[in-house]
Amino acid sequence: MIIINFVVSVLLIFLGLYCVCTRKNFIKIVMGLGIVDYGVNLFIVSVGFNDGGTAPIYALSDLTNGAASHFFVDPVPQALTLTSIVIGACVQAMALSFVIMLYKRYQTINADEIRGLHG
Amino acid sequence: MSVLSKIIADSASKSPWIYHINTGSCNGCDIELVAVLTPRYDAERFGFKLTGSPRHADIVVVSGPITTQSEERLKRTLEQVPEPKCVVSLGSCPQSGNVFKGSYSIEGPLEKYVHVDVTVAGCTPKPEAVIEGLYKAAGILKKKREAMKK
Amino acid sequence: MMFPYLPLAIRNFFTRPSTVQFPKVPVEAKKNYRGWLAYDPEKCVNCGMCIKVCSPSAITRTVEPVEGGEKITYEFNMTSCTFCATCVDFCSTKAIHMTENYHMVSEDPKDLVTVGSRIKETKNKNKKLTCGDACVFCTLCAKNCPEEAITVDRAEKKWEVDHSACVKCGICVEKCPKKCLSFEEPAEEKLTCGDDCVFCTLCAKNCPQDAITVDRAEKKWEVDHSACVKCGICVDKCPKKCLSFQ
Amino acid sequence: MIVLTTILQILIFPGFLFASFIGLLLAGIDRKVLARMQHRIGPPIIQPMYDFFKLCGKETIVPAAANRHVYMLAPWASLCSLIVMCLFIPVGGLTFFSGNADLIIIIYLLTIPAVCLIIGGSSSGSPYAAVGISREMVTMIAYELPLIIVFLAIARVVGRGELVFSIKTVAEYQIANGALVSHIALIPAAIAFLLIIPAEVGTQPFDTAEAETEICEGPLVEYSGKPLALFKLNSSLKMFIMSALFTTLFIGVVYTGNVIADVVIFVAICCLVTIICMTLVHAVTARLKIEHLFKFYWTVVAGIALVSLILVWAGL
Amino acid sequence: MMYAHFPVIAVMGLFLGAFLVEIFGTKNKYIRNTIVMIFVLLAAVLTFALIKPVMVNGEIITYWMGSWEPVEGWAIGIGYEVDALGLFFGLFCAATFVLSAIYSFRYMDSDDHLGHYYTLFLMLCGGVLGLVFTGDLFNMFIMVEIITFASAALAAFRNYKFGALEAGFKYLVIGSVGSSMILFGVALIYLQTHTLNIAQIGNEMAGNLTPVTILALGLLIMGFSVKAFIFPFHTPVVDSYATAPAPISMMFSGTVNKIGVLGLIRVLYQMFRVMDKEAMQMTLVVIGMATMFIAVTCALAQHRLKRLLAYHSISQVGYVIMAIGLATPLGVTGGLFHAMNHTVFKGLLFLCAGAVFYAAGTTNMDKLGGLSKKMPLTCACFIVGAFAISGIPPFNGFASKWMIYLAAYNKGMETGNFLYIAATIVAVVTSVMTLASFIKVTQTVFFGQLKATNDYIRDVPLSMRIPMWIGSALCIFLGVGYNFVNKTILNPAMNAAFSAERYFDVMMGDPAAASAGTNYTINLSVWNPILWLVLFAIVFAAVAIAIITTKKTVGKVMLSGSDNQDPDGKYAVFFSGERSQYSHVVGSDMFWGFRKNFSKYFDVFHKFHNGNVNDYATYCVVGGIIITIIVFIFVR
Repeated sequence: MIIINFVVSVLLIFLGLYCVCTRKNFIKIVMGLGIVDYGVNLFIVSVGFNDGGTAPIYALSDLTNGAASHFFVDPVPQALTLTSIVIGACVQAMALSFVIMLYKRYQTINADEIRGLHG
Repeated sequence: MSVLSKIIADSASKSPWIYHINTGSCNGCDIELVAVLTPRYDAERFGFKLTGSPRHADIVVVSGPITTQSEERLKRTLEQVPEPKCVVSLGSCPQSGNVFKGSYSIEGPLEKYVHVDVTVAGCTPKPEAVIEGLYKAAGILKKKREAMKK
Repeated sequence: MMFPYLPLAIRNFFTRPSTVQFPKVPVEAKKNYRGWLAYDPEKCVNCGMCIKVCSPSAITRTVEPVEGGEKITYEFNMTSCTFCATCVDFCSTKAIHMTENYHMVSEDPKDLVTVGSRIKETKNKNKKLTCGDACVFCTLCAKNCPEEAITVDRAEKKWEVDHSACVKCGICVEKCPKKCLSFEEPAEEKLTCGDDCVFCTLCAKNCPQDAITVDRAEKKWEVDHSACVKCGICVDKCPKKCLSFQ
Repeated sequence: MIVLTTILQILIFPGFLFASFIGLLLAGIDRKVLARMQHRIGPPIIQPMYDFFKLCGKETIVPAAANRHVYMLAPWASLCSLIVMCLFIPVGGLTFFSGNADLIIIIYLLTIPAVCLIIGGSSSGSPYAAVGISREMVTMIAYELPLIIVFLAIARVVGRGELVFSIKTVAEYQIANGALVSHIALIPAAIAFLLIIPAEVGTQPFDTAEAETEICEGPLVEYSGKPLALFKLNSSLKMFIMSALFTTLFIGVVYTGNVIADVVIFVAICCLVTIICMTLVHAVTARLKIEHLFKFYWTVVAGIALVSLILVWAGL
Repeated sequence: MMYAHFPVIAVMGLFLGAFLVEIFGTKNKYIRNTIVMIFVLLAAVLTFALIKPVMVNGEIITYWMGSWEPVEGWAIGIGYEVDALGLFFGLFCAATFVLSAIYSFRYMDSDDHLGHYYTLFLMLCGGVLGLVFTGDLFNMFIMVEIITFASAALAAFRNYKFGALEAGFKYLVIGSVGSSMILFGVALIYLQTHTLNIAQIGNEMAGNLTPVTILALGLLIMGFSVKAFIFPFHTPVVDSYATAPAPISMMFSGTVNKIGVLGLIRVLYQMFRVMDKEAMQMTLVVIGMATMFIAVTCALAQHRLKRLLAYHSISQVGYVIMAIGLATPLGVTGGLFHAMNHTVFKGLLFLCAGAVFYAAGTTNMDKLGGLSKKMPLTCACFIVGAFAISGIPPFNGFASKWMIYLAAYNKGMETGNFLYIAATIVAVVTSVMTLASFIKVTQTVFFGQLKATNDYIRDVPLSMRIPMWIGSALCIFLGVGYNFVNKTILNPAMNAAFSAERYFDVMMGDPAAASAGTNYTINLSVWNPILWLVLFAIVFAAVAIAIITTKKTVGKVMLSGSDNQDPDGKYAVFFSGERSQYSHVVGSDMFWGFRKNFSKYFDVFHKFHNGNVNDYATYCVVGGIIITIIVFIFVR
């Protein structure tokens, strides 16, 4: 488990959150969300890493004659990352469609202007 | 249930609630009416109570010459008082318009709008006279209620 | 003190209440309380001064001719009176005064009215029957007099009449063949003005009936006797005291 | 047989007739004592009964703008909940109901009459009633906070285990070791409760909701005849219930031999309580504005209650 | 073991339905409605069929996707585990789906693109049921994502409405921030335990809480709090409730925020089993109190009906969180029961709000008035709902609130900690303020004087009224028969929450363990509502007799017949003599006394909810950080 992966992913997450919290432009906010998502994905992938392990593709025969020869990387987090990437993509697609509709409606995508609902 | 209806009939005159309408009076009679509730004269001995809404009233006390402005309101409020009610005119203004008689803004005696049950004359009648008038009105209330029941 | 009336309230609770039990304990109004108006028709000279001064015009006078004269009734409508007692001050003959009765309460406003009326004979009230010198003592008048007030003595040629009994019906006057009977007015008192009158027109101003007219320029003073009701206000008002009834 | 006795007990003894008679009596005494404090004779003791029967005889007008069913039902619902309340408060040590009622239920049952008055007033459609309602609601919020604190303080001293809030345990506790008022810690709670009673019943200083002068009787403006009679009966019933609640919670019930003596003593204590906390305060103070009332309850009365809660909590 | 397949069929059925509706349903209305109805009913029937095995017999049903059984006690595949707790939430969620579906058939028929509407609707239902039944952590995350998508899109479904798009966007942003935090937490847990099965995680981490897992705990709590819309994260949700169509806001307040609550319970009680620590309980109680009080005071200042209802659902969730934070048997039972009641009466209130919108075209309270004469049935249902939510005795709100007060106070008595006493006090005061705000609504919307322009209003069609009637019937039934409800559903759910070990053993393939572990029972004999109803009935009967027997005295009821309908006559409202022109006391100027004293407080919260997305995101992040810090300091 390489520490660098963790540091980078936590950094990405905080960068993404900072971007969501401070940027006024809606598109930048959506990008911020994306960054948070990528940070988490990086983290998940790096969780399952065993150094020296090969890709978990094997024929049934490899398994039967003793597992010593193959040392796999943990496949489960990779599956998780797949779905998480898909979800991240969907979130961004939907958010951007919202932004388009909002722009059509308000002719601006600045967070300060679009404040109809308050109080 | 005749006992209950007898009690109800008796109590009709025992707790007459008053609602006061000031149709342009100089407030002389108004303070006289309130003076009746003060310790010295204490009309509450007979159950009189000043209420805030015509719906609760039994006796409607009208004071003041009915000015044009207040005529419409007087008619409306008098209509909104529930049935066994009686009207008392306080002081000489409602009956005749007193010194204001013949003025362009006076709409004439109270008799024009409603049958006045008890008249209490006097330009500010003495509190005792007011009590006597109200007491007589309470008596009439009872008679009116019997008349209504038939 | 948070509750200023707390001690007072508690003290009141234990002391006798100060209510006057009105219906049981009769309450008399104070000495000169201006209550119900009392009117004495006899004293009233029907000068109408009170009507003139009454601001709410609560007083009404009705005059109907009645066989002996006019019936003057004064109505004082208490439900319209403002109890200022100006009429009491202005009444020269003090016929109106305020009683202390404050119980002006009734179901029918009509009985809150003080009514007083007086019948005022016409002027012939104090005229006398007199016989002229053409009398032939035919005793026709004596026989027709309903009250037998006339006695005739054909022998001593004497004719006299009992004035108190005479009701001035006027039957004898018609019956007398010689038409020598007539009613003479006693010399009526009339308002006359003395000579030291300075024509200050005070009497004219104060006369309720405006019977006196004074012309300062031509220094003329005359009175309309029919209008004059002999109330005597002008006599009091005249500074020179030159007016009098003769 | 049990059903008969229950109906009897509901309708006669601790239930409707007894409670309303005592309630009207209390209201009469309250008005008489108030008059005497103002140095006047005041109405006869049974004046509220005259008022009630007179109102029964008057014509009931339902305004056009009103929602008829709710308008006519509100007084009855409030009366029912008050009667149910009477059954739970042990009058003279005799608890009609074996089931031990709960202080929280008492709070909520106290809200039902207020809510019925509000819904009734609101359904009459008059603007005065609407203003009256908002004031009634603010008064309710105002006195709810100190009320719950007082109940919590009592429960801390008395309650244990599951039945932490029940009146039965309060009554037994007081029989065992003296009236709750004797606890130093609970005296502020008693004072706070005394201050709450006038607001709950709606007497003078705190009757901004039914101010005759400003908003002509608030929610009751459109009522006349029988419904109005019921609402007046409800307010006098509430007066009885609140003082009965105070006596059961704080003064505890003194047990003499027979039942009648107990009941008479109980009612006497209730009269004393009403006179102290309602009539005296009524005679001496003027009506509060709604925002002062709210501030008064949430600062002064809640403060007193909190003091007693903290004292109790500190294990006094 | 016929029952094993039911949960999966229910969930997958709903997703299948979603796609079928998309394919067939766009053109013809009737096909679409029937498809939706079939699948929703299927899910509901299957869920209710599970009551017997799970609740009554006490079994815990396990189902392994693709029959990947656990190998030597190590879960490999994705497992569905339906225990009493999960099923309890599933029950009332399924019921809400059915009611909402029936309601939206008629309510939405004036909108277009209904094919999409029902797809999203079924996706939302599938997500909710999926989360309720799943035993796998990542599967739970996926379901949470589906719910966020579906609700964001449905919130903005009527994009022509003012603020719909804006609300949808904000909801999506905050929702995805929350879900990313959940995902991050899941990854951390996986790092530590190398498994995703909740039961196994719970077993692994029972004792040893390393810093990594504590961080995971913090993140998961924050994530699920965002989903449960608790105090710092509630802002975008209030907007999206207001703009969403009524059946969807019913779904929101009924099921979506309950999912957050279920997630929290699973995390705290079954995975980390951290609820026995005093600090954790206090944090939850404090959060609950804050949510309750702030949400209800904001609700008092609202002008729109739906925003007011939204604030109330947040404050009621605050009650549930506080109750769960108490971690005593009575407390958790109260919390769960209040969650169910909340779904019932909040759903009813939202349906009534929808009916008002459908009939009058607006939910702005200042424009409405006197609708009770035109819409009597909706008004009656609304009053039942209003009484239920403010906890008036015969209704269900009271039963659960009463349990919560008792539990809070008992805990305060035992532990001697003043916080729980304060919690009880805040709870009671909040309940009175809820009553205050609903009185405000009934007066402004239903009772006052009818505006001349509102004369055209008629009551809503029958198919919208049925769900309302069912809702109010449920309100009354739950309130009165709560002892029965407690025995059948609540008790097993509460025991399931407490017995995490049993959850683990059954998951690992030994069904016999289902009945192990201690079963708490709570006795609620102190107040049995049937006794009360008997009393009320007798008193009402006596009173009715009194009315009939008294001869018609003079005071007969003078009906305001239409003939003498002169506006100013005897039956006009007393307006101190004036002509009775329109003078409706509107909601915004009620409670003047209360608002004047709280004016400074209200300014703060007016600024807090200022509509800026970034601020909402910052509240989210700051809230998360605070929770994680608390968890770090105290829970160790």
